[in-house]
Amino acid sequence: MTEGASAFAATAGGSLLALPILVPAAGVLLSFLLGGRQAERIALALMPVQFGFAVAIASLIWRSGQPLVYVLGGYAPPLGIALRADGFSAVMLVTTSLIMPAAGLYARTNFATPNDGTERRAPLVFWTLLQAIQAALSLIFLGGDLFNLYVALELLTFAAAPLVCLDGRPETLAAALRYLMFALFGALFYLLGVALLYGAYGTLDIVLLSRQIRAEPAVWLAAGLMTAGLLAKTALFPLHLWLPPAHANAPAAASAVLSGLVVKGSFFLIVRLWFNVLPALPNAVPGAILAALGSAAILAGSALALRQERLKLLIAYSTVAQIGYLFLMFPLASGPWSAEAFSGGVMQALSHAFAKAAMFLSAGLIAESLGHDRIAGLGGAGRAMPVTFLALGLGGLSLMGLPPSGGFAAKWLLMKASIEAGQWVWAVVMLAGGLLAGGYLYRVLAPALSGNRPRLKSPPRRSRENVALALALAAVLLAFAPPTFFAFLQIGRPAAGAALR
Amino acid sequence: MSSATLAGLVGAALVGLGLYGVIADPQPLRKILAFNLIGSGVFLVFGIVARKGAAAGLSADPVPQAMVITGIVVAFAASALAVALTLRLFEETGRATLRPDAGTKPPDDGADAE
Amino acid sequence: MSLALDLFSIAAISAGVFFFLAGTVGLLRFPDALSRLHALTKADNLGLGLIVLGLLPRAESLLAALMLVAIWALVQLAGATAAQLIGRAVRRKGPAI
Amino acid sequence: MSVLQALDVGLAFLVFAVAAWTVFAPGPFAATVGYVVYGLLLSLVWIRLFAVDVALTEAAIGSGVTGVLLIGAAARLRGAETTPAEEALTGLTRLFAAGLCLLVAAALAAVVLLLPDQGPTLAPQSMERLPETGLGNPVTAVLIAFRSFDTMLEKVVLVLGVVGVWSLAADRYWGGAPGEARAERPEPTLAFFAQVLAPIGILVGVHVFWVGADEPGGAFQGGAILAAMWMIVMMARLTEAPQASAFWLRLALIAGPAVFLAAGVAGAVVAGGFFAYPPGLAKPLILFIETFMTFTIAVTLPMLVAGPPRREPRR
Repeated sequence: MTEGASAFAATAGGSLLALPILVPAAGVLLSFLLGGRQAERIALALMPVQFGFAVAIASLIWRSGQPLVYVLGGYAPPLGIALRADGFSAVMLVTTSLIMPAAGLYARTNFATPNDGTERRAPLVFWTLLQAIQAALSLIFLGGDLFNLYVALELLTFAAAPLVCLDGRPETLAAALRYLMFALFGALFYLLGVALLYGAYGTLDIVLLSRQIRAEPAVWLAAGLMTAGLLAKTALFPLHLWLPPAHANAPAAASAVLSGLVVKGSFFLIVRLWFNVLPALPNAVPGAILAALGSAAILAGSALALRQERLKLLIAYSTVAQIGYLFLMFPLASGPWSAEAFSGGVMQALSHAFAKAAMFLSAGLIAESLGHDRIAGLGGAGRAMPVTFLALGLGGLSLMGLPPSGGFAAKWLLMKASIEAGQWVWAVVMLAGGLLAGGYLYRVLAPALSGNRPRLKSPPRRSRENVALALALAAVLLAFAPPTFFAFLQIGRPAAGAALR
Repeated sequence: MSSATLAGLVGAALVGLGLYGVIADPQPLRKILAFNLIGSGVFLVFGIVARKGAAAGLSADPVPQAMVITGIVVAFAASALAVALTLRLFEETGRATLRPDAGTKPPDDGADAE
Repeated sequence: MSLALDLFSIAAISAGVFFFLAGTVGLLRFPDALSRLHALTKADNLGLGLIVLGLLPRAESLLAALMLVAIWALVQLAGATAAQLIGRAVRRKGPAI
Repeated sequence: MSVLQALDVGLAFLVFAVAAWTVFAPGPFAATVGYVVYGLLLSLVWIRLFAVDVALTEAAIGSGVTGVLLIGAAARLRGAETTPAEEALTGLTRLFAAGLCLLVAAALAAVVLLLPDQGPTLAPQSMERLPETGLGNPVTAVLIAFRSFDTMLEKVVLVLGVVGVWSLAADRYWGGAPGEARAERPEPTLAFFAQVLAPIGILVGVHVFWVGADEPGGAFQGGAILAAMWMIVMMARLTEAPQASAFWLRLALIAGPAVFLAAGVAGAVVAGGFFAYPPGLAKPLILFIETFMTFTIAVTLPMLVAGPPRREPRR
């Protein structure tokens, strides 16, 4: 393994990579042990720390222009486990560490421990599992070993599923159970692929594997199984059935995290799989299949969103559609236009994370203030709670892909790449998806901004409105990402055209 | 045919059987059973990989074996969570079902039902 | 001497296997729960007992031999308890199980 | 065909047949019982694959503890077995599902047959670095040293499992105890069984954990046996499950991963890296971690089986 040695020379500052995983994991254990109000305190106190780690990792990568590497326990792969961070990992880490505190600040009202300090079920579970999601996502973004990433996937499932049914209503229990079933299916198929890859090459390290992978039956089957499993967890059409009831029924703060971040975790692994593990596979056909499914998701998800009667379900179906866009990058991300398509896909993941979190938090405020979230009953609500609807509208701007918004930048890059690649059909789908998104947002916003102000059960708290607005503004601000940002995304990305080798 | 290959074929068959159970049986408990079948099929694939990696005086590669042990424990925890969800659902509704429309009721209706 | 021991092992284990077989046939063919239990206990008791007896001369050490006996004793304990519990359940709920 | 091969083929058919039974059996209870039998047969397969550590884990956790969990669930779900007509799949869907599953199984079987007889392996590397750990069982070395990060995180998964199961409690029961209360007059047969078995089982569990350093066994298997003993005592209603709010219980549930994580972080200070062991001190440190892990597994598995709190908390 001498030729591999350079890949595992732990880079300076590499030990930083373990911290965003270990610190929230320790937080989970402590929160559960101490219970009561301590869970909330620990969760909120660790969030800025997590942001610090993310920024430190990003700046180290930026300064060196190289991915960060850390070998755990001094046991170098293939025997041991390595952590790696490239530009994409760092960006996702920073995004997570920004959305988590937003959800946390918003959730303080809903998940407060009573003043006498008695431990309550929902707060303890929420704050503990929120940190577990943080740990799991960090591991997904940093993991360099496919089995270690399986553990990360399971961590994510165990952290996310109970959040869906936190209020214990029967329909949320059914939604959580369905979610769990899809997630288990996904994890098992992923694991089966891992077994085949180990059987073929005797290593699960991403870098070592990528050097050895050849197009042979075991690899194709492994790739198919792992992709299918991860698609079920990402809820790409037609495996999306679990997502709308799960995301629509969870508490708003949890929905924001689930829709904004958790589905991006498994998407991130699909990107890792095809771009970092399997760059040697001819990816034209699989890429086209993924993009075709993505297109179907955009059209079906948007059409279903148009027909929903509840705001949270509409937003959840729009997640199904927006996930579809993520997969348009796959057939485009090889060849000279690859950097553009890759940037577009990442930009879509980021802008959707911020926009969707903002929209779910807004929808939560609307539901709390009006006592319902029926779209038919939203008339005039926008006048009663303008800041909430501003956040909702700005988030929607990004979903539609109108400038200025991160969604616009993402869709513009993807469209440019598809036209340059001569693959017009994706561009047409994106245009149609944008129109449909306009349609379903119009259904919500138009009546809300006209008509008489309804009587609110309780006006939303300004600080919580500001949280939603800040997220929506972040989605807008992504439109102004400088070129250096896109250069940063390319750090550590396997050379485009590795497939031609 | 070596016993390792035979075990691998059984593993493949178990994955197929389990997958059928997961798709075709509407009852959550039967689905959980089927998931466990898929799981053990996957573990058997690890098992033959380990057996075929016999070397250095060991009759099987220890790394995949360790992964299976980790996997069995995780699979148990997953079963426990799924069973707890199923039982709670049964207590609340008198039936255990995964019907997709079970989740589309507006929240105020659900609050009444409670 | 070793031939005699081998013959003893073969005879005892064969007899044990026979009782297992008989017990299994009984489990499958007998009409109700109680008589099935009756068939099972034969397999547990005699079948396993004879197999353990046959294996004893082949044990590598005294510890291994003790372990074999311990296994037999534990199965006895578990089998007797399970039979009791099933029998009670049958009596309470009727033989329809 | 040698005798052993014939046995292998017979075992393979038996495993497959019992697995098919668990999928197609008429009732959920029968299917669940089939699954327990299946788990035991499977541990025989693992022995034939020379994976004794896995066989022990499969027998103890995959078949044993999971079996208790599923049989308990099947018993409590009686009355929910009937499938409403609108949920039953149509014949065509079934056919499609069967086709898909056949395809997956066939592709997998083909790839399995294509795997070379002498595959790639990490066995030499494991043996090469085994002395550093002071252990004799390479599987334990992989779990606690080479890939300790996996194992530590998997322990966190178990904690999350408990949090998730408990989260399903009704609000008024939060902090209370799961399962049934201690009986005034326990069922005599079961009580006798538990009283005789538990001391032996605890001895066996500790033994399996202790020999795990050098022989098949270890924290998972030993912990699972200890867990089974606690479950039997609870089933006999000689004792009852502790309250979910009990500090000692919470401490027991997190002790394994917490000690593991702390040792991992300490490695960064004294041994030059996260999850590194200081040379020479590896074995005592590993045994120290494993002790806590065994204890935590012994407490966690029964709690996962017991389900969410079902009684109001006592102050």
